[in-house]
Amino acid sequence: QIVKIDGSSTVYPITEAVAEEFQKAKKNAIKVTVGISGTGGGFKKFCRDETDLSNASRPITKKEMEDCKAAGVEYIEMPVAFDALTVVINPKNTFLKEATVAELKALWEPAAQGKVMKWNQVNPAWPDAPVKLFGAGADSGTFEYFTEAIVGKAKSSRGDYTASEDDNVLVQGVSRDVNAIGYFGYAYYAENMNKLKALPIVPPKGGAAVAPSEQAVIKGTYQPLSRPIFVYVKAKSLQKPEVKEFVEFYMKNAAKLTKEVKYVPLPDNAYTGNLEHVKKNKIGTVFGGQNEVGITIEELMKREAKM
Amino acid sequence: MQALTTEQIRAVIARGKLRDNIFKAMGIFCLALALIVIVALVADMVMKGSERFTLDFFLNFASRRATQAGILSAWVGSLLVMLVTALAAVPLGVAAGLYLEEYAKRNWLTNVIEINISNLAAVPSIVYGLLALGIFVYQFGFGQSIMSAGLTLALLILPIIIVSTREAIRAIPAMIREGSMAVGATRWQTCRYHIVPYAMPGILTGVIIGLARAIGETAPIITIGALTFIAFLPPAPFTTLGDGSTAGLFDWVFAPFTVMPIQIFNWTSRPDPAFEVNAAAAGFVLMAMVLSMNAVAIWLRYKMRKNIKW
Amino acid sequence: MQIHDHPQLKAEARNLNFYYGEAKALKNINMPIYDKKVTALIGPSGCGKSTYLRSFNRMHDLYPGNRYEGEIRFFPDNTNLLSPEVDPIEVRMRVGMVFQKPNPFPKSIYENVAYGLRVRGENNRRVLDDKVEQALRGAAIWDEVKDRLQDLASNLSGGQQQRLCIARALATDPELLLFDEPTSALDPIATGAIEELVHELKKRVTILIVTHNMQQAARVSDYTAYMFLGEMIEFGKTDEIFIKPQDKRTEDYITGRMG
Amino acid sequence: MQIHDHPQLKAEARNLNFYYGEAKALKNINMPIYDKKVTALIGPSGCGKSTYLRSFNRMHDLYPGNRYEGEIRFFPDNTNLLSPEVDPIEVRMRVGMVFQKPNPFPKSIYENVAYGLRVRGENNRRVLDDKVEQALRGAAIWDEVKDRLQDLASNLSGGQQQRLCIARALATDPELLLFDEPTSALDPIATGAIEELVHELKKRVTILIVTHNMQQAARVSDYTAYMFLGEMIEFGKTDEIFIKPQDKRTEDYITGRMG
Amino acid sequence: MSANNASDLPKVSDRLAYNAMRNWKERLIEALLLGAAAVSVMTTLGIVYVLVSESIQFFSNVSIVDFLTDTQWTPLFDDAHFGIMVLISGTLVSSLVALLVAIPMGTIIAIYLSEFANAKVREIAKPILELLGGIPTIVFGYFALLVVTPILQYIFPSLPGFSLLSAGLVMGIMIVPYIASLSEDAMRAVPMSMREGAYAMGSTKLYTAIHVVVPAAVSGLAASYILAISRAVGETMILAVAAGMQPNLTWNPMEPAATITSYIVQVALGDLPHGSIGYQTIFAAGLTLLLITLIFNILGQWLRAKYRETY
Ligand SMILES: Nc1ncnc2c1ncn2[C@@H]1O[C@H](COP(=O)(O)OP(=O)(O)OP(=O)(O)O)[C@@H](O)[C@H]1O
Ligand SMILES: Nc1ncnc2c1ncn2[C@@H]1O[C@H](COP(=O)(O)OP(=O)(O)OP(=O)(O)O)[C@@H](O)[C@H]1O
Ligand SMILES: [Mg+2]
Ligand SMILES: [Mg+2]
Ligand SMILES: O=P([O-])([O-])[O-]
Repeated sequence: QIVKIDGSSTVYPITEAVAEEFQKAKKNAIKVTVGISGTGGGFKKFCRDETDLSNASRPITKKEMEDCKAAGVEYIEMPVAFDALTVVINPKNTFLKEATVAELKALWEPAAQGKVMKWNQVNPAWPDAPVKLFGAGADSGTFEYFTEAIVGKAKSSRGDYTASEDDNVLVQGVSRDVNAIGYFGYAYYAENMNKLKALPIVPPKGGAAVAPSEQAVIKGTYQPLSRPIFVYVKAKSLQKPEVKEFVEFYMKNAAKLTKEVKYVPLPDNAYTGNLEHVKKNKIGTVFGGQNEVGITIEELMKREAKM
Repeated sequence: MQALTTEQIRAVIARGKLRDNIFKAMGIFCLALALIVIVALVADMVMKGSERFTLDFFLNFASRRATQAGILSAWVGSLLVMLVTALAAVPLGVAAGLYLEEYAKRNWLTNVIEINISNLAAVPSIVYGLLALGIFVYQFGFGQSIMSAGLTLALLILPIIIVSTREAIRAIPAMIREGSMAVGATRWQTCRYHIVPYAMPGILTGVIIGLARAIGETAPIITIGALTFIAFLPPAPFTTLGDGSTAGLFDWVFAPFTVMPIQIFNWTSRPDPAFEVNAAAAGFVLMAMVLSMNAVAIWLRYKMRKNIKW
Repeated sequence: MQIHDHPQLKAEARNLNFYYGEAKALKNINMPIYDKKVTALIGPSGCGKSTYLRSFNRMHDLYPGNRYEGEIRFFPDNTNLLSPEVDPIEVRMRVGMVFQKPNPFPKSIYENVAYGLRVRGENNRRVLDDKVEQALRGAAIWDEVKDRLQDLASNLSGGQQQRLCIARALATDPELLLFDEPTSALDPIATGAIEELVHELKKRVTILIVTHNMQQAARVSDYTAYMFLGEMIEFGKTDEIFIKPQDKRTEDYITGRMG
Repeated sequence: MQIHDHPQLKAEARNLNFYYGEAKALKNINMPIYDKKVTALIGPSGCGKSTYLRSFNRMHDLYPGNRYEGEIRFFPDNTNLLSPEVDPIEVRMRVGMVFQKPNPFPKSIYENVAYGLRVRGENNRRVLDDKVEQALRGAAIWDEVKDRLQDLASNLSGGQQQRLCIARALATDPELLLFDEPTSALDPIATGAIEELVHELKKRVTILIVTHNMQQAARVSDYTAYMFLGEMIEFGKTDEIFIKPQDKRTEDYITGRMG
Repeated sequence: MSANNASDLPKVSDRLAYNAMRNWKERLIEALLLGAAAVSVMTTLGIVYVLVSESIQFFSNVSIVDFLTDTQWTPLFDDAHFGIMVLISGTLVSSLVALLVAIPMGTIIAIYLSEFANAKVREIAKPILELLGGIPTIVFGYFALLVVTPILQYIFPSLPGFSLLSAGLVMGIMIVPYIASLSEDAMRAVPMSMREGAYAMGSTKLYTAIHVVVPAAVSGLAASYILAISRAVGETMILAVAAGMQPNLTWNPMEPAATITSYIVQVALGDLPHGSIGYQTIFAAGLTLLLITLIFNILGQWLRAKYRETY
């Protein structure tokens, strides 16, 4: 009786916490394993019918849907938390108080490559100092989401920045350079507040700049950089009592554990909704193989309900 | 021809000795630099990780709470994977070395094999992972198991073992071989009674360097599917399992697992800086594992060398 | 070249040529080896003595590129040792060899002597014990080592090591024993012991011995062959060769005018 | 031990003892080396000939644990070569050596001979060219190599290599030249060439030569010393030593009753 | 002496004929050993197969000319470019920096240990040095990022936080034991007689080492250099952590850049759907690396054969 889980490194801390508590609660009668092979690697295994659950920091893609279909793998999509992509700057940075999406776009769009090298090229109010950019590796969900939300097109970014899979490397980079700016998951900012400053973002719809926080995400005001993260559960596996039990345990404890590992939990009805889907065996995805940006919890809930 | 005067000779010697001394200083400097790096790395890990050096750290499984997280499944996994790696790589590497030195004729084929072996040493380890995923995990059906990981690392270090075996065999004087053949031994008997035992110290060095490399590898193991969270150990032979059945002698070989470098890798990339302490402590444990393997081998080598003289 | 009349043959080289790759090291050698006699091979350095000796146990087969031509007839089988149908391992089981530099294996004294028997599949402890003792007695070293059979052979002195190597060769009851300058690395006392041993051994075994030392050849051998630049210049009874060599080159060599 | 009256001294061993760690290899040796003469060292294997020879250029300093006692006086300076105040490098610059096995450097023929001069700081191409030619002529190998000076020295035959090593030693004009069995690995023809060379050389240099070949000692040397088990048994004019040795052990050795 | 005639044709006595059983066993063993040697060949074939089969699909989408001549490497971006030169430059520069550290340092240490140091220092220093090869490379990566880079920035204030220089230097240190250890073995295998010849001419230690020992050991040195080059070119984690992962066509070590290996590990462990063209790039990149190292190795083998000394 092993529950096998693999996939995203972003979702890993949540699933790990759940697995740890679940094993404790079951007195080790049921074993759970969690691997990290990235969302893509996770889906590859999932669609080969090798795992029961797959962690994903983005919705399943068309290609992956086809793979799953080919192998006869059906799944239920479950959002489990929100991640707030955080734009961070060095705490000693005095000139950056907030930024608009347009400003960030000017900084990160492909056209900026090799051209926008000084802060004052983006905003004349900013100083004549070099820009040092740090960001997620081009193979990550974070990169895809950030580019789509800021530049307007997924994977559309300048290339001359320091990229890393390991967000702690980015933390190091930004914390050591006054002129640095970077982005990564909220948890890394939350744990390193003494070394970093989060840059408040002016929402695309206008209004005051909002800094990332649990409240802001839940209220849906931290836009457009909050994104849902998921686990996908194999429908067939749910017939195994241990998997079913685990998923139930996951949804019951997700809110508490998500907070503990510094992600933003969904409202309670989201988790009960997920369990509802299990009961009704609502298979498939609500994203249709496309990633979407700026989706709020409410919208997501609505969509889930429609399924 | 007029010889140099004593004064001239002395001047030449003085110059030469000055250069000797300058070089000696350089040598000591370089050696010290390398040693300082090791000492600095070790000291850093010890200082950062000191608060985790408790029994619990070795006996606990992974956890989301840094202070409760331990390395039990990781060190057990590393040891078992190393066991499989050694059992696969050593006989294969030694056999290949034996073949190339004692049996193969010198021709283009041996040249190709030779180039091939040194070329393998340059293949990035993750490519081995990609190969193993296709072959061991899927083709042979070993799954994401200790077996797959052990065999993958065995392939990775095979070139090192083959090269060191060959060097060690070359150091055995021809007269030993002749002495054996002269009483009517076959080639294989000569290898079994003489070549392999006498090459053993050198082979051991290769094994140690190879295992040290293997035990620190992350990328290929992740590719073939090592886990990060696994709160149970592979079944020990003949113990009773959860479902009441009894584990077979080799069940552990096909069990899921994790290893030390994956645990370290995971901890270094966690947002919570408290995990850095765990990573440092685990890094030190890993080095201690490497060092104790080295120590065992240096000791074995020393014991064996004492008895092998010619 | 001159042949006298003699006892029974143990072996005979017939038109023997040998090549190290392209280089011809033995040139059309014809020579008898008489049963239960000591035959000495003398000649200047590089003349091919070792090369010739090592043909008798097919030692050259170990290295690529070596080539034999002609025959070495072996008796009583009357078989050509160099024939491709002959198994070199069988040859070596019947023809023992002792090298210039003592080359004991880095194992115990006992295992060194027992090795030849183990190779033949003998593992019975009683049989091994017996044969090891016999061989060590035969090599006149039993008394010196009987209390330390489990010691490493490499801890023996040079002369003892050489006698141990002889015991190793004797343990398998060879019919022909080849010695390649067995005393050149030894001091006078060890040399004396080994020369005496050769005298003893010829009661049982045929011996072919290479030496660069004329005095030694004169002391230990019944027959002597003089080689020069890969050729067999002269062969005969030792007394005759040393007293009235037929060939000018042999005479020059023996009287020290050359080499 | 017996000393006759003789020409000028080049060097003299006085109460010389030598230890390899604990093992005493030379026992209280006293012996003169006469200027511009050839002195041969003979004796059975392991008696200490090489050990003695290598004391003259402090070769033993290269290995840890070796220890000298006593003196080797060197003339005309009248300094003790073994004194700790004497720089072994300076000694080696004045005392050349040729080894038993030819050991050319893995360089061209030219660079092998020029090596000693470069060590002495000479880099002028003209001077080097001159001295290299002189030395190669002196070693009777110039004609054989003059068209291939840039070839690797290791491509020469054994005898040529040995003459090259002699040229290498000659190029730096040593005052004393040490030969350690220079012909033992050589064939008769090469041996002859080197013996002739020694004859030539003694017009300019003092020579000390170790040989295991009595005939050779008789042919090339003016003086002969017989060593046995680390002791100097007898020293004298070569004719006298070979015709009427004073010591029983010398006689035994020379007449082949031993070793 | 009887000449060969028809009556005594080669006739093999039973006691000298081949022992069929033993002969068969020997051949079986030889075949088994050959099989072991073939494993490494099969591994290579397997690797080539894996790389080539995916690369074929890759090259059916991307022209090989673009692959070799484009100056940008952004295969995962919306505006995809596949100029492998970008990664090759990073790989070569970082390897060069590493080798500029490792080869002189390793060689100096080897000469020092083999020709100058006493036996005790050598026996203790060597195993400790070899420990360097056993430190997980991720540890070296953070060492480069957190310790070496700040030190370098102190010396070169313009140095960015991630650079090929810093990663290369640390990689060089990591490779030192490969060169030091193997070269030292090679130098110690130079016969003492060669050294004696040099010392007898009055040369000093350094002169002997450089003019006699090193030339005599050159084939062993070359072997160690080849292994070191292989290791440098194939190293992954140090570069992934400390070199900045910036696809940047530069020959300046003071800049951040990505290398073939760091790109491969990043993508292989990342988020990409398998089978996508982005995912296939790692096979094309891997194949390129394999070909580069093959060229190095053939070159090295040829050099070794050319300069192999016989003494
Ligand atoms: N492996 C080899 N390859 C090529 N030539 C060789 C080889 N071994 C020996 N020779 C050559 O063959 C000839 C005969 O050598 P061999 O060793 O038989 O001489 P030898 O009479 O035993 O001399 P020594 O008294 O010095 O031992 C020599 O010219 C030698 O250089
Ligand atoms: N490095 C060493 N360590 C210890 N003992 C040694 C060493 N070299 C030589 N000996 C011993 O010193 C003694 C004299 O050796 P040496 O080499 O001087 O003899 P030799 O007269 O030159 O003999 P040969 O004619 O065989 O060359 C021998 O007993 C030898 O075993
Ligand atoms: Mg010989
Ligand atoms: Mg000697
Ligand atoms: O591991 P990720 O898929 O979340 O980048």
